Amino acid sequence: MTQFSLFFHRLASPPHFYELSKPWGRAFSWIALVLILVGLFGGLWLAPRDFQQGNGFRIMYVHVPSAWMSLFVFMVMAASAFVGLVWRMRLAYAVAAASAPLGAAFTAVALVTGSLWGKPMWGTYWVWDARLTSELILFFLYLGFITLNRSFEDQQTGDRAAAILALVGAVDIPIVHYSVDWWQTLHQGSSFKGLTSEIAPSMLWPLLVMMTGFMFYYGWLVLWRTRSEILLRESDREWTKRVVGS
Amino acid sequence: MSSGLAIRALELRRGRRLLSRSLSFELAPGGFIELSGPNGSGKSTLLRVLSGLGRLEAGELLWDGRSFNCASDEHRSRTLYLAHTDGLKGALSGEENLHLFASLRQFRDRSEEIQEGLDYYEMTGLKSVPCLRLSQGQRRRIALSRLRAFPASLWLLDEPTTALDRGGIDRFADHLSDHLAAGGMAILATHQSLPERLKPAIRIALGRSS
Amino acid sequence: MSSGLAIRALELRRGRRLLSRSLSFELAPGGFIELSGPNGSGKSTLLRVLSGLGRLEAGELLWDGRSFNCASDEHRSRTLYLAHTDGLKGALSGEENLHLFASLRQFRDRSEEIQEGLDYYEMTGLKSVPCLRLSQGQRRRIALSRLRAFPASLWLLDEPTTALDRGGIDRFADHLSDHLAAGGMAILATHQSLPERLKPAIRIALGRSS
Amino acid sequence: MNPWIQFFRSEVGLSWRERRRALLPLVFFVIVASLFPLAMSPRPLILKLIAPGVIWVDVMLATFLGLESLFRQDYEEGVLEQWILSPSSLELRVFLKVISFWTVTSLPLIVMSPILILWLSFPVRALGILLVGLFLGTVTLSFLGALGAALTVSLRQSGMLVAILLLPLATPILIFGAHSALLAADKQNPRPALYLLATLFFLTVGLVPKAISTALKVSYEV
Amino acid sequence: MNPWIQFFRSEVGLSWRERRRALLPLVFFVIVASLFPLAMSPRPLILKLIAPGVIWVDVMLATFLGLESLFRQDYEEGVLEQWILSPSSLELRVFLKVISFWTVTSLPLIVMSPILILWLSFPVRALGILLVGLFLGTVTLSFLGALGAALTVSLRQSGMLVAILLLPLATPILIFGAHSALLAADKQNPRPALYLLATLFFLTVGLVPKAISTALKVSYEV
Ligand code: HEM
Ligand SMILES: Nc1ncnc2c1ncn2[C@@H]1O[C@H](COP(=O)(O)OP(=O)(O)OP(=O)(O)O)[C@@H](O)[C@H]1O
Ligand SMILES: Nc1ncnc2c1ncn2[C@@H]1O[C@H](COP(=O)(O)OP(=O)(O)OP(=O)(O)O)[C@@H](O)[C@H]1O
Ligand SMILES: [Mg+2]
Ligand SMILES: [Mg+2]
Repeated sequence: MTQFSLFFHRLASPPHFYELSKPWGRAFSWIALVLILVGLFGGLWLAPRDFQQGNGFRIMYVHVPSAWMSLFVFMVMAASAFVGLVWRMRLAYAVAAASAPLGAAFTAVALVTGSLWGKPMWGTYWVWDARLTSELILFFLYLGFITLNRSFEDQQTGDRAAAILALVGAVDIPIVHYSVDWWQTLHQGSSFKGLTSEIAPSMLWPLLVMMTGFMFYYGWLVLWRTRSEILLRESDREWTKRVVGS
Repeated sequence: MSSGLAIRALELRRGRRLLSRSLSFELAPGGFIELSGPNGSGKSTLLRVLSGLGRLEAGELLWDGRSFNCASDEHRSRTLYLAHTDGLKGALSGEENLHLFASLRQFRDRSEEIQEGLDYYEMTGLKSVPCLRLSQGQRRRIALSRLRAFPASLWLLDEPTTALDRGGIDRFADHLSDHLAAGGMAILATHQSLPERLKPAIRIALGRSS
Repeated sequence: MSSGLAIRALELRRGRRLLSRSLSFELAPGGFIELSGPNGSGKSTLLRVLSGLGRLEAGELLWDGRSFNCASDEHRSRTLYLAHTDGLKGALSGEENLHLFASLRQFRDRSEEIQEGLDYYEMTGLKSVPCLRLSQGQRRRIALSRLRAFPASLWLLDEPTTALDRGGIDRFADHLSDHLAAGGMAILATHQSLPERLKPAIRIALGRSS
Repeated sequence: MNPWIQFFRSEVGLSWRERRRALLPLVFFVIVASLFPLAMSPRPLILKLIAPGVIWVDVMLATFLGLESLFRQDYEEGVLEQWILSPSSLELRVFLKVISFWTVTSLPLIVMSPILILWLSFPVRALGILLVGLFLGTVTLSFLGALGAALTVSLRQSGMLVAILLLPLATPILIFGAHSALLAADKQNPRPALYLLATLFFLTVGLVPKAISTALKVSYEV
Repeated sequence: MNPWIQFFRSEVGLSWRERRRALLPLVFFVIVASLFPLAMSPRPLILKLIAPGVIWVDVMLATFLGLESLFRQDYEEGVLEQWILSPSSLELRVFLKVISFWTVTSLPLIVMSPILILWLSFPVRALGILLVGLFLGTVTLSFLGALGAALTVSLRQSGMLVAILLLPLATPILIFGAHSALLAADKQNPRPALYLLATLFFLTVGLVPKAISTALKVSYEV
């Protein structure tokens, strides 16, 4: 085995991961807190009023990061599902299972903030627009994943069945993302084309800070939840008894 | 290097239940194993694992001294597994079921062998009745005809004689002897004792599960 | 006027197949009948007719000398029929299944009897496992607990001992003796011979169907 | 406890447990309802016109999805035999089984429908009529579906015949149901359509359980 | 005869003989399609707008109605075990099974749809696009539905869970499909939508059989 794959395998062994993830999780939680506070300060305080939307646009600082995260988390799930199915890595399943409720929550936040933003912008809370609908569908996909995963008495079966669903469901991600380009819809098009952006820098930087903050927030939660997932999965092994005992 | 099947330190689990911590045995060509043990001791589970249906938790499997994977095509084509359920489509007749099975196993044109198998288990007269209209024992006879029509070196049979009448059990015993005489192997889980003349090479008694 | 069950000139058919032209026998309280015969001879069919599931083609049925209808509530409440299938809902646990059965039979609060039945067949430890997660023999044990928890004067049992281990068969034999000693009756279809001490009042061998 | 109540509770309990609780029918309903606006032009004017049709098709679909296999599991596990052989009334048992199915499957949908209706821009004033119609219709559909399930439980083949018999019976229910809601939305008189629905309802509830139990018995008499 | 051809023929024959599979979806399809004009004021202008949507939703629901139990019978009879344990490719077998299902269930719907479409005052010129879309879409939907059936085969749940797993996956197909027909009716360019459908079609046909066979194996590994 190469040095790298050896390292990878060590990292992926549940007991090792359990030990290692503790300090990382704590670090992530602090970074997330700081970034989100800075982002909120920048977005709600420092950024100038939008000349069209007034202060309403500030909801963006929650809406856009959570919408992005809703897509990102699903990709993480699909990737771990792949790793789990191909290399039979137990840790990967735990990551996917830990991510699903978080992704569902991000999706819910994106939907709610989007709706609230839609009332002043479009005059209605909901329209059957392509992006909105596909985001709603993404939410159902998360629910389907969670339900399927818990439907089997045998956790391994549930994990693998749900992993298959996640892989197939990943097709929805590009559809959500590109829906605004494929159809002219009410929803905003992509603001980022490559590295250039149409947003004014003073409005942009808090958004990017918020984005990073959300990433770390997710990182912290997913580590924390994965730890409890692996404890559950490995509850009949020696090392878990040691950990829980102490 | 021994020929035949060897199992080393197999761990047997079903759900969260540990059934056997470490099971080892060897089976030479021409021999058969009688699996016994109280209800729930893991006979069916062991057969499922060996057939490739169940998950192998830990342990080593060797065929002619070489380690193998239960889910490989190689192992599948040399093994026939017969479960509690007969594996027959109720809507199809016995003959149709056997033809379907031939297509599963990638055989072309086994009509003759199929006729012979049905004949052997005295089901020729009922071969075109949908299986769902057959009695329990008749269905089992059709299922056993499969073993006759399609060659395989390892039989994994889960209580093959349930629902068979005395004559049927005798037939089956003859059939098993033929199979062993031709160098085949078999692992049988059963509560009923087989006719005297069939002496298993090994008797494995699984323990009561905790 | 004899007490017990009497069958006169029963015609047995399944689908278009005539299985027995005229079958007659009598069974006194405390006795049991062992039905035997080759596969497909009509053992299961006879039990189904007597239980009221199958259609009675021709013949007379008498209970304590009085003619009766198999589909009447009176006959139903004094009869328990156990078929090839165990009649257990896979999603429910053994205990839940027995409670459901109590509600079917219009019993209130049989918890104690149900516990006793499960205990008798050594299933107390597994009573809350969904039946679909039980082994074949364990499921059969739950089904038999039914006979223990709910009284009935006539048992109609179709191969009751399949999948039971030796200990289970012994248990069942004891149970049957108790039932007979208390004046019960039973008709059993079986290919396996029961333990020696159980001598059937009558052995009926059905013939090979044409 | 009364055996009938125990039976009903266990049937409802079973379906709750097996179906991952109340959430599933609900999510299903929402998903199907959202399919229509997706596939059609999502203009409120059009949505308003199709809303009752959407809700009705949705409810019918949800009902049929589960009903088809209402007795199959029990049949295959040999539980249905024990039903027939028990001294208690098979008719009443069948009635309770269908009602418990309805309680678990259709009732949550009916309870949900007001929210959906608003989501599909349907006028609130027609809500009462829609709900009454849905109540009458779903019960009737459940009984009809159960009859179909009972007729086909053992004859794996002549299901076609049943479909031909049943679906024409189901059609008027759908049409009257959707129509009454639409009339109410249009400020027209929905009563006649509702009366027809009610007539079908009483006929079905009164006669079909008997038919179902006969069908079940017959299917064992092979 | 080639074993695969024999298998395919037996599957198709079986579905005709067994179950209501063949007819129920068809009747369901017709009823749902006729419900809409009946449930709405049948103004041609509106009908034309909703026609492709109606047909598409309808086809999708009718397909799922039968798919839910695609593997159930085989699972319970122990036939599926033998599939998994056979040395021949499970993937190819699954593929043939789905295609045979499609032939028996969806193909008749596609053949029927031109009649319905005319009834719904849809312009004839868009018919070709609609049919191509339906062809691509129903095959894709059948594979997705089979995946749902495979994932839940050991769960003994009724259609609800399957539907919830599937509908989100199926929605994009519905959107692209209905959209392409609408565009064609509007004399706009339906190609991009059709290309997307075709992409999904190839992705599904290429990858989903593998997913299905894995799902089937997984459900035995309890
Ligand atoms: C319920 C309603 C809404 C939903 C479900 C929703 C959903 C989404 C999603 C999924 C994204 C991320 C897309 C991607 O990264 O590919 C997004 C981004 C965005 N949304 Fe919304 N949205 C909603 C309402 C709104 C409203 C009313 C506005 C403001 C007019 C808005 C403005 C934006 C903006 C500016 C972005 C960033 C676009 C980009 O840079 O790619 N959204 N939304
Ligand atoms: N559902 C059915 N429909 C029509 N005919 C059937 C059906 N089941 C069984 N038969 C036929 O009826 C005859 C009697 O079947 P039955 O099940 O009573 O036999 P049995 O004595 O119980 O046999 P076994 O020992 O195999 O259980 C058989 O010849 C069989 O082919
Ligand atoms: N599907 C299942 N899921 C989980 N556990 C199961 C399942 N089937 C059986 N078990 C459990 O696994 C253990 C072994 O079952 P198995 O069927 O292998 O026993 P067996 O030796 O074949 O018993 P029998 O003599 O009753 O057939 C039993 O204790 C049983 O409770
Ligand atoms: Mg067993
Ligand atoms: Mg029998």
